[in-house]
Amino acid sequence: MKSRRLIFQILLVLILIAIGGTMMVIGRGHTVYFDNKSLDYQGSTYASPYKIEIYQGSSAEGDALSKLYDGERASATQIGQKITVTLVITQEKGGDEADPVTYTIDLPYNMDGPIINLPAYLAGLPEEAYLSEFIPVITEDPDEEVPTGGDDMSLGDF
Amino acid sequence: MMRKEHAKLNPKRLLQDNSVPLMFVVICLICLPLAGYSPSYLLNELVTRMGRNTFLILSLLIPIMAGMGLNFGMTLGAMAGEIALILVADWQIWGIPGIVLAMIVSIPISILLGVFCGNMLNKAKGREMITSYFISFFMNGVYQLVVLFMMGPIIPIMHATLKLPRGYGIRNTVSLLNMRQQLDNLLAINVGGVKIPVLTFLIIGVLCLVIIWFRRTKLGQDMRAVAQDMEVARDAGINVDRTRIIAIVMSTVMAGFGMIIYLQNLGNFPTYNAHVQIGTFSIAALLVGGASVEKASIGNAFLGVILFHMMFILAPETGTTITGDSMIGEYFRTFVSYGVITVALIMYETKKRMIKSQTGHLLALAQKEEEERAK
Amino acid sequence: MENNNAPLLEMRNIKKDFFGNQVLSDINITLNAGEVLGLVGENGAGKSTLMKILFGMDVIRETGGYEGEIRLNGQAVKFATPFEALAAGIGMVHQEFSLIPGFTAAENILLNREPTKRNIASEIFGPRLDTLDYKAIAERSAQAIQKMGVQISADMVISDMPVGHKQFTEIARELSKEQLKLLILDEPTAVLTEKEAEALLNSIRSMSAQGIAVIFITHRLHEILSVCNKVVIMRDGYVVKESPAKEIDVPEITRWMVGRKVEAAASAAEVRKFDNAPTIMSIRKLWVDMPGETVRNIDLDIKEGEILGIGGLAGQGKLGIPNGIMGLYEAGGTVEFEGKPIPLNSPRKCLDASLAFVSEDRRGVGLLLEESLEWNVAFSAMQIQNKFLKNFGLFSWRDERAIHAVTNKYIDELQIKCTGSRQKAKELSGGNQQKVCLAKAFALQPKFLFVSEPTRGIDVGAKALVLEALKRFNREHGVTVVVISSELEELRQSCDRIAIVSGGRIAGILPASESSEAFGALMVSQVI
Amino acid sequence: MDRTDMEKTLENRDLMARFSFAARFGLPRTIIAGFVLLLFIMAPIVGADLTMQIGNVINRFSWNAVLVLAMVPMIHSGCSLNFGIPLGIIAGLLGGTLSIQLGFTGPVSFFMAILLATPFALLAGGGYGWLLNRIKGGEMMIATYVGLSSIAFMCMMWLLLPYTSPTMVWGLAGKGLRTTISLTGFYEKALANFLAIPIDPANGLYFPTGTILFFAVLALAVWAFFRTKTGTAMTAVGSNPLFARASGINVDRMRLLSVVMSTWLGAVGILVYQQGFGFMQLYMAPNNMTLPTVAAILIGGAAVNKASIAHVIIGTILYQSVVTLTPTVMTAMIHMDVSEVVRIIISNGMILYALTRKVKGGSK
Repeated sequence: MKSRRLIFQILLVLILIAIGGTMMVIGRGHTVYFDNKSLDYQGSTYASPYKIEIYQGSSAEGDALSKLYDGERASATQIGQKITVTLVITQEKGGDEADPVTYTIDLPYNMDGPIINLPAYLAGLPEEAYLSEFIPVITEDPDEEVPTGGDDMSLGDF
Repeated sequence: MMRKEHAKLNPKRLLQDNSVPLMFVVICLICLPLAGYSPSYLLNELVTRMGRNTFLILSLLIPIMAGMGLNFGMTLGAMAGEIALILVADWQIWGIPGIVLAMIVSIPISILLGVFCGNMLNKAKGREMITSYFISFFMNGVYQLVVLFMMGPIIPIMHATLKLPRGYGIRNTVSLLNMRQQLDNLLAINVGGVKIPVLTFLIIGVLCLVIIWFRRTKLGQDMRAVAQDMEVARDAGINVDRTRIIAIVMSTVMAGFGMIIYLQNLGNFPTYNAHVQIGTFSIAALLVGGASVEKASIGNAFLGVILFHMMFILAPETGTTITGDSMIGEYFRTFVSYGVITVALIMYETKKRMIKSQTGHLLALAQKEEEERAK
Repeated sequence: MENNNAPLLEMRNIKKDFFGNQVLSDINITLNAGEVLGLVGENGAGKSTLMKILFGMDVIRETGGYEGEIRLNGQAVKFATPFEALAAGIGMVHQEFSLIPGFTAAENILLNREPTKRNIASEIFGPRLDTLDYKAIAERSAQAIQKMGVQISADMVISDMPVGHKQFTEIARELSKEQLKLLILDEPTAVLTEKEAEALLNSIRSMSAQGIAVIFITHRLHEILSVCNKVVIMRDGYVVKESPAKEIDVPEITRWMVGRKVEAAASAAEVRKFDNAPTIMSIRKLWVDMPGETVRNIDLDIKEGEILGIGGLAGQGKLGIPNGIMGLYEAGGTVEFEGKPIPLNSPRKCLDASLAFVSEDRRGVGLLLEESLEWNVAFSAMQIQNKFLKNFGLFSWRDERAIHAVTNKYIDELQIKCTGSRQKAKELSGGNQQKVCLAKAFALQPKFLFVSEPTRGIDVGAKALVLEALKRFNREHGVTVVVISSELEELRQSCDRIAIVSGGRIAGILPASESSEAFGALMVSQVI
Repeated sequence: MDRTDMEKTLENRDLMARFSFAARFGLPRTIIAGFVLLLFIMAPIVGADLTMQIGNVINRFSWNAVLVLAMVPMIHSGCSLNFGIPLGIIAGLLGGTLSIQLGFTGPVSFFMAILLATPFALLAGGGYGWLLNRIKGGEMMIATYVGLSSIAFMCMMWLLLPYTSPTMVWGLAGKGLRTTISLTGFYEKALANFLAIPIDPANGLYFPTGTILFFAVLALAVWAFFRTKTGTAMTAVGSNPLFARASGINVDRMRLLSVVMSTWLGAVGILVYQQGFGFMQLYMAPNNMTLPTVAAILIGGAAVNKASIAHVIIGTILYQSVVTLTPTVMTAMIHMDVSEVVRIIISNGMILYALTRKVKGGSK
């Protein structure tokens, strides 16, 4: 009886840990940056198209996340290990828009702000080529007051 | 189970028992026209606050059931929730998964704190409230030690956005932008301009059911027995101390969950102050709903949250209208929160003494009766 | 192995001492299944201690255990806790109710033994999360009530019940335990009305018919005769008489109960007559609400210069009289002292009138445990009579030297054993603490002194000293003394007259020279 | 199951025995005293100016001692720790503000403040004492909340009362008192400057002879009071109320008297604090005085129902040493400013320790 209960208890803890683990995977948030920049990789240059319209999701309907002209960057937030974007590419100025194409890009778990170089990605280069990490530069007023909380009765909003 | 209640319904008694909620109804009715808010604004605010706070207030019920009075130590659970949220924010787990993960992470912390609190309260039987009050202050110190000094060097914090510029300790405000109102927005419906956070209410509903169910369990029965007479319960073989610790642990874990629900609604929190007043306000709200130190129901919690927050919303604006100074209303609502707790505590103590002084009259009456008979 | 021929319970050569103080000697009791045994004796005769041993109460183990052997169905048993005794089939209904006031009778009957149903949560967190099976609770409590044979309402909340029903709830609780073979009832009828008591006796008979043995402790002797098979009479830790109930009557039981002490044969005091002395205090229609010691309709005249004893069994109300008059518990009626009425419920007025009181609750009321002997002795006199104060014009201070002197005087006079007058009261032994209490009263130089249970819990040597001191105080200073004590022999040694309180009333007043039997008869005359 | 439980209880008992052994010597007190000693030893090593540190401790002692003294009468009479000291503080604040409003300046304003605070203190103390007599046994919790509600109530009053003195009201609105009022020109250092002995004049550090003397006079008065008949009775009430009642003492009146005394001392205490500190803090500030005061007397060795002048002096010195020395010494040692946290943990831990110890004697 007791050992049975122990098994149940261990099971419960395991389930909680499993849920926790799952949440850590599916809930991992990323801020994904998309660059429309030409890139040199292993000697060859991958030129950027004139304009890329990015839609988050698998269709090109609704508001675009951004219209990226050459050298521009867009950002999107995404919960999970993949991001699905639909791109509408215009190669030349005044040229026709291509049909929307949907891509699903894997996002590395331990990168908060992956930057995806679209020309490189579209050219089918390996991950190390199109992916880099965005390191935010912290511009802080350096003298943020060291907090002292405690027994003041300040009224927060409740 | 059906109980034969011998107390008759006495209008005066009824009025007396519900004097606090009635007083608040009156206060709110007076403030209502003076504040001049539109009904839809009021309703919106009220529904938001109900979703935000009810869970926290419900966490107070179980210690009351176990006879340990108002659990000022619920702050401990709030701290556990905050620590969990800080960690989850650092791990960059967003949205509902983040909220769920924070709840899971808060459980072991809450249990640890709850066991500590319960053990302390067992050493201070008969003055649980004042002790739990100071446990919350004491733990606030420990919380600061952990969050302000250990987070960084000992507990790894990866993101500089969370840390103070000096390299350790958490900033004054923790942003929960990525889980802000996620729980409230999922399944939310809009009725006549009032957003109703259905999922949050569902969770609160489930908690209510759990509490109702819990009352019908053996443990619930034991708690009620311990509440009424520890000696008798002990003689019957109930492990009194353990039962009391369990009550506090349950309350702490619930408070942790409650705090996470509360903070996801706000979207950010002041790291070192968010929990300081949470105990006072939750307790005041419960008491406003007509609860007392020894008796509280789910109904009290809901009524309390409505009346107390109505007052909370209305007071600053009303104060401004009357005196032209917005601070008056702020102070007024603080005063009312403390005042209502004071009154409840006084009523509780005087009631204890009144019962004691009744037996003498009975004896005098008995003697008189006997004399009459002798004649 | 159960031996079917062996009696249900055998107690062989049970001995028990509390730190050298022998309270039980060579107790032998045998009881068969279905038998009802009546256990009688004065307070302090050892009945409760014996039952505590049988029931495995903690206090026995904490004070060094007991000697002898208890056999249940022929097998030796030794219970470390009441729970083991319960498991072995012994149930006990204590004098004090052990009920949860806000629970129904049914909930109380099955407290901590509730039938439950399992569910998912209890599979994980253990059986305490089982849901209660209210239907089974109702059924099983109904069965127990049925077994008892007295109808009480199972779904009534205890706090709404009349006292008798609470008592029955307790009995039903014991009966609901299936393994119950032996039920101990400690003065169960004390709180019952006559009708309820009769119902209880019937239910004892029906239990006995169902094969449950009962040990029935009571002061109502006629009940014993009507329901018991066997009577065991205890006195001073010995079984002095064991007899089938049919072969004994009430006067004989009384005689055995209070009969001459086995040791320390007492010579009654030289009794003085005070018939012509003026009445110093007259009490009329006094009632006192002292929990467990209530009295009503007390009429009593106390003569100047005498030593009056007030005796009676515990719980009958003798302690209520001094506590009520001195204003410590709520009281009503009239009390005149030296012809002037004394307001009740005001300790100050009594003390102002030169009354003094040595409380039976030494540690609770009698002493400042945390303070020095000096404070304890001098405090009352300082507060009431402004003694031991040094005046500095605007204000006056404690006169430490005078306090020191008076304390030392009483330390010598009463032979208080201490390291000095500045020792804390809590560090003294019981007997010496009692002497400090007396010194406190003597320092007031009262005209009239109540002394409540002066010898409770102190050793033989100190007892004699305390009684001697009281006598001397009475003789030398002409102070009227009223001694309240449970120990009749002590009263007979030191008093002139003795009033016996029984059932919350004065049952009679006799000269101390009267026989013990006469007092014994009074003691049980109106027992409630 | 039973066996393990039993073993556990045995183990617990063993632990308890060991703990109670340490408890008798006041484990936390020993730790705090050791901590303070360590701070003093470390101070010169980490390069702090010891003279200045000691001077600061003395000054802070002189500010706070009277407030801590205000705990004594109530503890003596068994009303336990005075968490309602904000009531006395409010009376003091009323006295101080009125004194300034009425135009008194210099040292006179200090004594006028005490005089003006007295009726408020007596009134508040009387009401508070009456309340505490009706709720015997639950004093601490109710005192805490009475204190908090009265602070909140006074917050409204500070805004609404018709004060006009330009030094005190908000400049723009012309009404409503400021949160912090400078006492320069009024009673700043009114006592401290009396016979002040320079310690380190360059840093403005003086030995506050006047304040210390003032405290000594009050402490002596309290000490003397407890040697009178009434004082003796009050102590007995605290030690064992049943005994006192049986000895004809009016327990309620003694308790009431002690509460009034404590409240008045609280009022004087805050004024002494202000004259040292140089500012008057209104609104929520009184709340911040409760914890240090209660913690100080407990650190000094008082229990929930026992306290003496020695406890006041030792406790205040120890507590103020912790407050003064930790920021400099600890920061220098571990390069983190943990002083605030240390202060919170020590003061609340001390109170918890006092609360969770079994109370012997009369009070239940």
